[in-house]
Amino acid sequence: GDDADSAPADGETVDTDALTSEERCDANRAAGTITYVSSFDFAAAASILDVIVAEAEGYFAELCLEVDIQPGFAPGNGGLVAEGQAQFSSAGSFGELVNTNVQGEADLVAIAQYGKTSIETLVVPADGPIESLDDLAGSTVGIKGDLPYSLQAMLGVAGVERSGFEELLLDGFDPVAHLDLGIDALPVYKSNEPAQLDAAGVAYRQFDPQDFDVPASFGVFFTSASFLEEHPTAVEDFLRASFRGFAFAVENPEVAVGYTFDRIDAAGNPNFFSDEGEGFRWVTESALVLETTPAGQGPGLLDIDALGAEIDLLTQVGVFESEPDWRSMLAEGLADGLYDGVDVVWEGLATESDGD
Amino acid sequence: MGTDRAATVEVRARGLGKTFDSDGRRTEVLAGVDFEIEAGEFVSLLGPSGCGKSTLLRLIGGLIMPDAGEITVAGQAPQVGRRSKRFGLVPQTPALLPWRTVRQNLTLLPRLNRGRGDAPRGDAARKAIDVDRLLDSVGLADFAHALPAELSGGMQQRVSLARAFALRPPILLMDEPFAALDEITRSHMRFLLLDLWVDTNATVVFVTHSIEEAVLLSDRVMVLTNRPGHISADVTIDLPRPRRHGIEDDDGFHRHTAALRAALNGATATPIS
Amino acid sequence: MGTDRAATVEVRARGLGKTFDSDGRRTEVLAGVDFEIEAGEFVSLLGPSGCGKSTLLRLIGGLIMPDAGEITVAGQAPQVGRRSKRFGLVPQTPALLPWRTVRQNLTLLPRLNRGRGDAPRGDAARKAIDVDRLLDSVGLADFAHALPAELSGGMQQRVSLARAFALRPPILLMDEPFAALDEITRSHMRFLLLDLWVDTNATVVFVTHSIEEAVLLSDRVMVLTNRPGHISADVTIDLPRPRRHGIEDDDGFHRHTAALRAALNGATATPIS
Amino acid sequence: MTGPAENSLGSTGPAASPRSSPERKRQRRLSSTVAPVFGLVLLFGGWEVYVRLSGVSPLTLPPPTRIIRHLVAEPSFYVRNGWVTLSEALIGFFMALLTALGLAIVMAHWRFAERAMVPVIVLVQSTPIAVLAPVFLLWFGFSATPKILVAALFAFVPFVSNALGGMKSIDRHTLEVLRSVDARWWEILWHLRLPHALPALFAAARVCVGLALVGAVIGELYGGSTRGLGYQARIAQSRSLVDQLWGSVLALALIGIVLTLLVMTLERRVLKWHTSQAPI
Amino acid sequence: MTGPAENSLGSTGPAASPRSSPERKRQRRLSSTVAPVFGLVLLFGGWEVYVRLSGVSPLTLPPPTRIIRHLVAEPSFYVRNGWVTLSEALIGFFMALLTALGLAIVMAHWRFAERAMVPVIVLVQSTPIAVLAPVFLLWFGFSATPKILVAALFAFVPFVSNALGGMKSIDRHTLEVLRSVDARWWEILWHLRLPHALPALFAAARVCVGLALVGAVIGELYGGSTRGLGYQARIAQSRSLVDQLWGSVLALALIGIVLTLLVMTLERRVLKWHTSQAPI
Ligand SMILES: Nc1ncnc2c1ncn2[C@@H]1O[C@H](COP(=O)(O)OP(=O)(O)OP(=O)(O)O)[C@@H](O)[C@H]1O
Ligand SMILES: Nc1ncnc2c1ncn2[C@@H]1O[C@H](COP(=O)(O)OP(=O)(O)OP(=O)(O)O)[C@@H](O)[C@H]1O
Ligand SMILES: [Mg+2]
Ligand SMILES: [Mg+2]
Repeated sequence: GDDADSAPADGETVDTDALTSEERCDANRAAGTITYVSSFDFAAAASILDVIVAEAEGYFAELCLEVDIQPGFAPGNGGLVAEGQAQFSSAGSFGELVNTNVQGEADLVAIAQYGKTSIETLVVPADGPIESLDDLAGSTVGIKGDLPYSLQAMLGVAGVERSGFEELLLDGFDPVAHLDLGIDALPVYKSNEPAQLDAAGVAYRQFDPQDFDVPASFGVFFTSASFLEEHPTAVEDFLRASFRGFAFAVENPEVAVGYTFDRIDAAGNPNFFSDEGEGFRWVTESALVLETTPAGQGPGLLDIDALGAEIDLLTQVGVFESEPDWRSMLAEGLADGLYDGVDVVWEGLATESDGD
Repeated sequence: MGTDRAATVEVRARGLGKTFDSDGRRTEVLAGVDFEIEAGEFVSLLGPSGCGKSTLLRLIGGLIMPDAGEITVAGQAPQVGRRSKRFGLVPQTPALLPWRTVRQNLTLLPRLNRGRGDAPRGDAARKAIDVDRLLDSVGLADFAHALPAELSGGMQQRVSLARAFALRPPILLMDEPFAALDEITRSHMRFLLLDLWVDTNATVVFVTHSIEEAVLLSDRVMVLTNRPGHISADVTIDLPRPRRHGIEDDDGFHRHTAALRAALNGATATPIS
Repeated sequence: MGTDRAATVEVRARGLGKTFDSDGRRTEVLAGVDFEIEAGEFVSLLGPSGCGKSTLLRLIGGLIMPDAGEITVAGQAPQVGRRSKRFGLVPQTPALLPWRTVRQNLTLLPRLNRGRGDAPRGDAARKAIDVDRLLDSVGLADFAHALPAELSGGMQQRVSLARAFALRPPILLMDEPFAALDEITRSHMRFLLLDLWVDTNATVVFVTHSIEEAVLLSDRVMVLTNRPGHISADVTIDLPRPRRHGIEDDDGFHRHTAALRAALNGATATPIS
Repeated sequence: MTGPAENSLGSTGPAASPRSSPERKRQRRLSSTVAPVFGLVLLFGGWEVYVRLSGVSPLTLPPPTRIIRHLVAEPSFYVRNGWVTLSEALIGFFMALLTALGLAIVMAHWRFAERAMVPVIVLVQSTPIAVLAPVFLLWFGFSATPKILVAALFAFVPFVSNALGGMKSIDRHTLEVLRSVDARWWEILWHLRLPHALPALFAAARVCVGLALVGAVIGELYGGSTRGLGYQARIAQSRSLVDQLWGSVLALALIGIVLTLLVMTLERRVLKWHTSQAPI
Repeated sequence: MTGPAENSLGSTGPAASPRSSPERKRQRRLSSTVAPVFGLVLLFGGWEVYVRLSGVSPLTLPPPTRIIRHLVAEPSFYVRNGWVTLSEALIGFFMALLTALGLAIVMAHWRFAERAMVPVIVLVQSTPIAVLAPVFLLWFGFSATPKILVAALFAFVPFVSNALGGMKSIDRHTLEVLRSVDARWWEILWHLRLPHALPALFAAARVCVGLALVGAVIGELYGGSTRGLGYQARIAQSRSLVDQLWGSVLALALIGIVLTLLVMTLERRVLKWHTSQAPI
C-alpha cells in the first residue's frame, strides 16, 4: 500500500513547478495546523533543530504549511501522533516506533531517518569495576525509563543477560551527579553527557554499540498512516522543509542553535546553550548523521535494509516476541524525491545551488 | 373544653410506641400512648426526667417515626401538617444558628418554604410580624445584632422562643421553653405566650417541669409515667380565663397542683432511689 | 453565719468589673461587684437573665480574667484555688464528653491532674466515691453505659451534677443545675446536694432562677441587678437547718421569698418592656 | 424517589405509614453492600462500553477487562511491586500523621507558634515536590527514604490542617469544666481536644491514604527506584506497555481503596458517638 | 513560659493580676505580624547558615540568598510563568470545589449515593495522576486543559471529604427546628448544612490551594506546555540550571503562601462566629 501511495507522490515532487502550484498549496493548507512534538524539548538535536530552523527561516510558510512546534519529553509522543493530537514527531530509534505500534496497536510510519547508527552509548567510570560488558552482572545501571534499544542490542550481541543487573530509574541529565551516586553504568547520549563528564574532569569508559556493529538508527521522523494517507503532500513538504533546515543548520550552526534560544524562555541564563552544551550536541549529532549518510545522498533518507537488520536483531535479543511487520511501518521511497543529489529540491534553493 | 366538638380534634395518638436501639441496649420509651388534643387547646405534658416527653413532641411534629401505633395531626400524618406549616417548635436547647445574628435567626423561619404556605393563617399575617417589637418584648432589643455565642443561656432561650412566636403557628410545640429564665422574665414570657395563644387561636403542646406553670397556663395537663411512658393522668384545668397574676392564690389552683403532684409522685415512683 | 470568723473568708470580690468587646459593641456586664463568701457558706445568686451570673461564676473559678477589681479564693488568685483542686463546676449546659459513656464521664475528673492534689480533702476521700451508688442516687443506674447523645436533656443534666458531686470539692460552683429537672427529681437532687454540703463542709455558689430554691437551700442570697451587674441585695436566710420537706410552708420562708421577689423586681426593672 | 431528602431523612416522604425499624435496618444493610458495588460496576461498565463502542486505541484508553486480565495473569508481579509502594506509602502516612499531630498540638496551644508555623507549612506544601524529587535523590540516595519522605510530605498538610481545626473548635463549657479541676494542658489535649479532633482527623486520613500513595509513586517516578508500582508504571510508559501501565494504575487504585475502606471501618468503630455517624 | 497552655489560655499563668484588654490586644497584634515573619526568618536563616557552614554544592542545595537574588533579577520571567501556573491552579481549584460540593451535597442527602460514590471517589484519589498525566495529554492535547484537570483532581478529594463531614455533623435540635417548618432539603442545605460545613471547607481550602498548585505543576511536567513554572523547573532540571530550578520552586511556594493567606483571611472574616476563631 505504501508503494502505491508514494509512487504518484514521487512523480509530483519531481516536478519543481508543482511546488508552488496553487493546487499543492491548497492541499497543504487543507492539513490545517500541523503539530510537531519534539522528542526532547527544544534541543539542538537532529530531528528537532532542523524543524526549529525550518520554522524560523520560513520554509514551512513558503510551502503553505502552518506548523506548531511543541516541546515533548516523553516516550508518549507516539501516542500523541497516533491519536492525532500531533502530526509529526521523532523517535529515538526505529525500534522504538515499531514497539509503540506493536504494544499500542498504533499506525505510526517512519518517514525519515537522520542517524544510521546509535546515538546512545554506555558510560562507566574509569575507576569502576566494569571492564567488559560481562562485568555488568550484579551491577546497577541507571535508566531514564528504559535501556535504549541500541544498548539492549549491544548487550544481546555480547551475550549479557539483562536480568543480571538492576535497573535504577533516574531523572535529569546530570551524569556527574548520577555517577556520584554510585551507579555502575549509565546509558547516555553521545551528544550530551560525555561533554559534561569531560568538562567536570570525570574519567570514564564507553561501550559504544557502533563498536559492536549493532545496526541502529536515531532521529527517526514519523507520522501516522492515516495522516499520511490524507495529506501526502503535507508530509512530503514537512520533510522537505526540515531537510532544508538541517542543511541550513549544518552550514550555520551558531545561527541555528541561536534559534533554540528564542524558543526557550530561560531565566537569566543567556549563555546556557553554550558550546559545551547545545553547541556540542549539534556538532556531535550532525557529524554522526553526515558520517553515516552514504556518499552522494542527502541526510534523512530511510535505509530500509539497515532498519530491517535493526528489527531483526532486536527480535533476536528478545525485545520483540516475534518478528514484527516492520515494513508496513515505514514509508518506503517517500523522501527519496526530496533530494536532487545532496541538495534539497526547492524552487529557490535548487536554482541557487545550480547557479553555484 | 367542648367535648361535643369531636370534629375539631387536632392531634390524635393511638397506641403510640417508640423504642430506641443502640448497641444492643433497647430502651422502650413510649408504649401504648393514647390521647386527643382539640384544636385551640393548651395542653401541658408533665413527667419525670427521661420519661419520653421530648420524644412525644418529636412524634407529634413528625420528626421521628413511631414504631407502633399511629399519630395524626388534623386527621393526617404529621408530615402533612408540617407541609401546611402548622408547627412552631421550641426545642429543649435553644438550637440557634451560630452564624446568624439574633435578628437573622428570627427572620429565617418565616422565609423557608414559603411556596408551601397553605396554612390556615396566610402569609399576610406572618409578614406583619414586627421583628423589632418582638425582640423588644423578649427584652433583647439591644442584642439584635449580637451572635448567639455572645448571649447568656437565658437570652438564647428567649431568641428561640421569639423565633417560634414570629411564626404565629397553628400548633406550638414547646419543650421546657422557660427553664433557663428567671422568675420575672418567665412570668413575662408566659403571658406573652398566652396572648399569642388567644390571638392566633393556636393549639399548644407544652412540656414543662413546673406543676404551677402547667396549671397556670393549660386547659389540660397530661402526666407521662416513666419508661415505658404512657399517659397515667389526664387532668382538665377548669380555672377561668384569662388567667392573670394572683391566680396562684386561688383555691382551685392549689387543688390542681396538689392533684398533679400526687399523680407525678406515682409516675416517678421508680427512677430515683 | 458568724461575722466574727473573718479569717475564714473563702471568696472575696473587690470592685470586680468585666466588659465584653465584640465587633465594636461593648457590653459592660459587671461593674463594682463587692462581696465575701465565708468558708462553708451556701450562697445563691439570683438575677435577671443575662445580668452576669454565669460571668461571675466564671470569674470566681478563674476561668476568665476580670477587667477591673480583684477576686480571691482562700486569699489567693482563683488559679491557685484551681491548682489546689478547690472547685467543682456544674456549668449551664451539661457539657459532657460525647465520646464517653455516662460512667466514664463521671470517673474522668477525679483522675485529672492528681499530682497536684494538695486540696484540703485528700485523695483518699475522693477515691472512696462509689460511682455506682452515685449513679443510682441520680437515677441513672440503668444508663451507666449509655452515651450522652442517648440521654434526655434532664438525664444529661443529672450526669453533669453527679460528675461535680463525685469530686466532693471544697467549693461547688453551680450554674442553674436543676433547671432541666422535673419537680420530684429536682427535690431529690436538692437534698442530695445539701447532704453533700453538710458531709464535705463545702462552700457552695449556686446560680438559680427559683426564689424558693434559693431560700430553701441557702445561707445567703445575693441579687444581681441588670447590666452593668452589681449586687443590689444581700439577704441572709436565717431559717433553721436541716431544712427538710415542709419548710416551704414556714412563715419565715414566705417572708424571705417575698423580700427577694421584691428585690428582683427592682433588679429586673429595665430589660423587658 | 423524587428527591434526595426523601431518602436520607427517612420521614419526609409522602407515605405517612410508620416504617418499622427492622424493615429500615434491612434496607440499610442492603444499601451498604449493594451501593459500593453498584458504583464500581457503573464506572467500569461505562468505561468498557465506551471503549468498545468508540473503538478508541488502547494507547488512549484500554478497556477495563483487558487491564484486569493482565492483573490476574501476573499476580506475583503486582503483589511484589505493590508491596514496595504500599510499605513506602504506609510509613510516610504514619510519619505525616505523627509529625502533623505534634505540630498541631503545639500550634493549638501556642498562638505564636501557630502564626509562625503557618507560612512554613504552606511553604512546604506548595513546594512542587515532584520537581524536587531528583534533588531528594541527591540528598538521600537510592534508599526507600526519599519515597517515604515524598509520601509523608503529601500527606502532611491535610493532617495538620484538620487536626488543628478539630482541636481548636471545642465546646466552651466542657473546656471550662476540665480547667476547673486544673487539668493540665496535656490532659485537656488527651481527653478533650484529641477526641474532638478525631472526626476531622479521620476525614484527613481518608484523604491522606490516597495522597501518601500518590506521593510514594511520585517518589518512585523521579528518583532512584528499582521496584514499586510507580517504577513499573514509568517503565511501562517508556516501553508503551499499555497493559502494565494501566495494570499498575489499577493496582495502585485498588490498594488505595482497600486502605481507605480500612480507615473508614476504623472510623465507624471509633466514632460511634459522632453525629455524622447517625442514621439520619 | 513553662508550657504552651500558659500562652494560649491566657489565664493559667501564675500571675493573678488581671491583664487589661488593650494590653492583650496589643500582644495579639504583635504576634500576628511578628510570628509569621519569625517563622520564615528561622527557616531561611537556618538554611543559609547550613549551606554556608557545610559547603554543600549548589546542585544539592543552593543558599536561599542566591535563589532570592535570582528571583529579584528576573522578575518578568517569574511573573509570566507564575501567572500561567497560577491560573491553571486556580481554575482547577474552583472546578474541584464546585464538583466536590455538588457531589457532597448529593452524598449528604442520599445514603445510597454516598455508599455508591465512596469507592469511585477513592479510586479517583488513589489513581496516581502523575503516572497518567501523559495519558491526559493524549486525551486533551496541548491546551491548558490537562493541567487544569490534574490540578482539579489533586484538590478534589479533600474538598469532598471535608464538605461531606461538615454537612453531616449538624446539630439535631437545629435540624428539627428547620424541618418543623417543612424547610425543603435545599433550604436546610443552604441555611444549615453549608454554613456548618464552612469551617471544614476552609480547612480543606487551605490544603487544596497547595494541592492544586502541585497538580498544575505535575501537569506541566509532561510536555504539552511551553510556559509555566513547572515547565521551567523541568527545563532547569534537565539542563542543571540550579538558579532557575530553585527559583521556580521558591516562586511556586510564594504563590502558595499568598493564596493560602488569602484563604485564611477570608476564613477569619467569614467564620467570625466559629469557636476555632475565638481568642482563647
Ligand atoms: N463571649 C461573650 N461575648 C460578648 N458578650 C458576652 C459574652 N459572654 C457573655 N456576654 C454577655 O454578658 C452578659 C451576661 O452573660 P451571662 O452569661 O453572665 O448572663 P447570666 O446572668 O448567666 O444569664 P442567664 O441567666 O440567661 O444565663 C450577657 O449580656 C451576654 O450578652
Ligand atoms: N437517640 C436516642 N438513642 C437512644 N435512646 C434515646 C435516644 N433519644 C432518646 N432516648 C431515650 O429516650 C428516653 C426519653 O427521652 P426524652 O428526651 O424523650 O425524655 P424527656 O421526657 O424529654 O426527658 P427530659 O425531661 O429529661 O428532657 C430517655 O431514656 C433516653 O435515654
Ligand atoms: Mg426532654
Ligand atoms: Mg447564665
